[in-house]
Amino acid sequence: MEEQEKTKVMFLCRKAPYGTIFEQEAIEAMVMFGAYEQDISVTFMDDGVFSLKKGQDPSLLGKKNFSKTYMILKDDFEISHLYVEKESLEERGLTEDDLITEVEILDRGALRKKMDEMKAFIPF
Amino acid sequence: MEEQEKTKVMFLCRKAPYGTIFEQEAIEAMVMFGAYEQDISVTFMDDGVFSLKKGQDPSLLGKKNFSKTYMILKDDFEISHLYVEKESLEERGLTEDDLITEVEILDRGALRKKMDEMKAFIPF
Amino acid sequence: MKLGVLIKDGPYMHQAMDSAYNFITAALEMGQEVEVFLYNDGVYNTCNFMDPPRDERHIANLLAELQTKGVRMVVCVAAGKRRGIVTNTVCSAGEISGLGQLLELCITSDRLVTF
Amino acid sequence: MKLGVLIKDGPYMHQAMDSAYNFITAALEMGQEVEVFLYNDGVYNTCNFMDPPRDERHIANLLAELQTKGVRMVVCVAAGKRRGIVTNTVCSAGEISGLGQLLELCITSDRLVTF
Amino acid sequence: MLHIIKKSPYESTALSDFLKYLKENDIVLLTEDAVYAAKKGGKFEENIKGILKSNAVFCLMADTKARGISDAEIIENIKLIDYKGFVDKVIEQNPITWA
Amino acid sequence: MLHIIKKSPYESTALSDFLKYLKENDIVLLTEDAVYAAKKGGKFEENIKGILKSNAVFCLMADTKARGISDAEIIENIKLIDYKGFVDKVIEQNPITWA
Repeated sequence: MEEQEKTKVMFLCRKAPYGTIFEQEAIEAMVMFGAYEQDISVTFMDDGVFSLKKGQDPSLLGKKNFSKTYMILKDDFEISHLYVEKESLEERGLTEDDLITEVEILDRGALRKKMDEMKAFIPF
Repeated sequence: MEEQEKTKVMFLCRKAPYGTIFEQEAIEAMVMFGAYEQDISVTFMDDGVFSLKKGQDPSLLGKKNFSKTYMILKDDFEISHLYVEKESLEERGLTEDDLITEVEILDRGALRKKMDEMKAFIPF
Repeated sequence: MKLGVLIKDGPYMHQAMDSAYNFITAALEMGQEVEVFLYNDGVYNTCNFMDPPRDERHIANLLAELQTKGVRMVVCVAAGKRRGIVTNTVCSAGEISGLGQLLELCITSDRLVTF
Repeated sequence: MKLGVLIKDGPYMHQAMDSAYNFITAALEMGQEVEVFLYNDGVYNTCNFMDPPRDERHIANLLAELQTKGVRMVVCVAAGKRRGIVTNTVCSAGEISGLGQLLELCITSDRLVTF
Repeated sequence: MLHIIKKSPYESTALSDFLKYLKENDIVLLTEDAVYAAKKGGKFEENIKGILKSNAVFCLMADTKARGISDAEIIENIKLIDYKGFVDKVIEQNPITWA
Repeated sequence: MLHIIKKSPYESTALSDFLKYLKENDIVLLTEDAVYAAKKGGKFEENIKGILKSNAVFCLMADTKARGISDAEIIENIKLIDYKGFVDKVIEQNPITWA
């Protein structure tokens, strides 16, 4: 019963990393939200899937490699789900092997079903 | 001879009005540049052509109708040329009759020739 | 009904805050409750030093007007510090607080709409 | 050669100022002269109150570093007033002046590049 | 679900991005620069007519008026609403903004 | 002319917008999120290969490295440059930024 009382919130990460601050500030929010014992999902679609690409090294830009945080979001920060849209990966020539951490790869139909369960969306 | 010593600068207006401040701040720059007796051109292409559409009334947004300034840019502010890209108009279902002021409608080939003469571009 | 409003763009540059202002004004007239969270560049909307031309809308003053109508406006502390919206620069309508407030807003509001 | 640099985006939100900083640093190492004009949201790069986390780059400080290397950085007065970047809030590296300076930069520089 | 679109379809892919998630009974709301999609004779007229076959499309009147798009220029069956109508739609269905 | 592109081709029309103004001897420089256009196997590979037939395409290495695009993943004949190379290109040809 208690499970049902949790608020379901989904982050929609649709932007590429480094070109804008969206990924970085989205992660700041994810880390914070995780501490509140609600039911938080993070979905990567469109250019957001690039945020999960292995091998990022933004040191030449004077920036930090935020992608490593995704590896510990579920275990250390109690994010319930990390979803990636299958079609967005394919369109960008990426496969599961290119991703820095284990995620649930869903097609749009399955993802939309998850979205229908949400109370609120935080789009980036 | 004096004509040749003038610096040729072109504003490239590529954004729709009201959704962003680009049109408004571009006009502020045009008005200022006109006073310096150089050779200033303004080119509308892509969504920038919407800035010239007749009948704008942003009062419900609490904003001013900037499009009226285009009518006096040449006479009052000594802007040398107002160019509009023909293909961008067509793609948006606009014709010369839809525009608030008289402009030189050029196709891409002709516009590119003008661009080749410029020393600098101010893109919006 | 309580409506949560998330604003991610700064003043003047994008229409987001203007659209949100009109949306919120309408919602209040309809008797709805509204709470705002300012994130990303949205924190700039509360800059106390903005000084637009006299014939132009003054966005921080619009926020003050919403506040007098009972709208709480929370400014993300992390996004604000990074950009220089801090105690010395925030307008009186802005209340600096943490990202937890955004999640609280998701929980306590009936709808969250992003501008 | 004199390179003019026009910056239209604010700090952190977009990569523009970071790209420009790296471009300018390279140009200076190559012995080129550089002058910067900050327009639109670009004026926010000179906010004296920004206070990012310690392990993150401090963009106003990067501007100060460029200034010590001889780069003039002009902040558009109109864009700045509208957004709250004024005498009280601008960092020491930023010089507030009018849009005429942007045209001057078009005239006096060999190239103008926009970020 | 209420899909809120705010970018011009001519410069952003938001209009095609959200379409992948459009389901029956969803509502579409064009605001800000996205109202250019609602204009007759533009490049996206067929896309919008396609959406109208299955879903209700609303358009924010303050945004069309600002941009000089007269009511007669708006694609048939798109419904113009004011900000109170916008609030109604948000109350009706869970909103998601595609920026 | 030096065409500087900085937006992702997947979310912005900048890549197709500038193409209309591409002429022989022009140089193309992909920076920031536009470097995703330089990645093999993506949706825009054929577009880039088409440009490469007539024009030189450069890509900013700091931006590909940041995004985890290895040198081997970059479409053949695109030349990687650093910021000094960027300065060189600006000196060589008049720059225009398509944002």
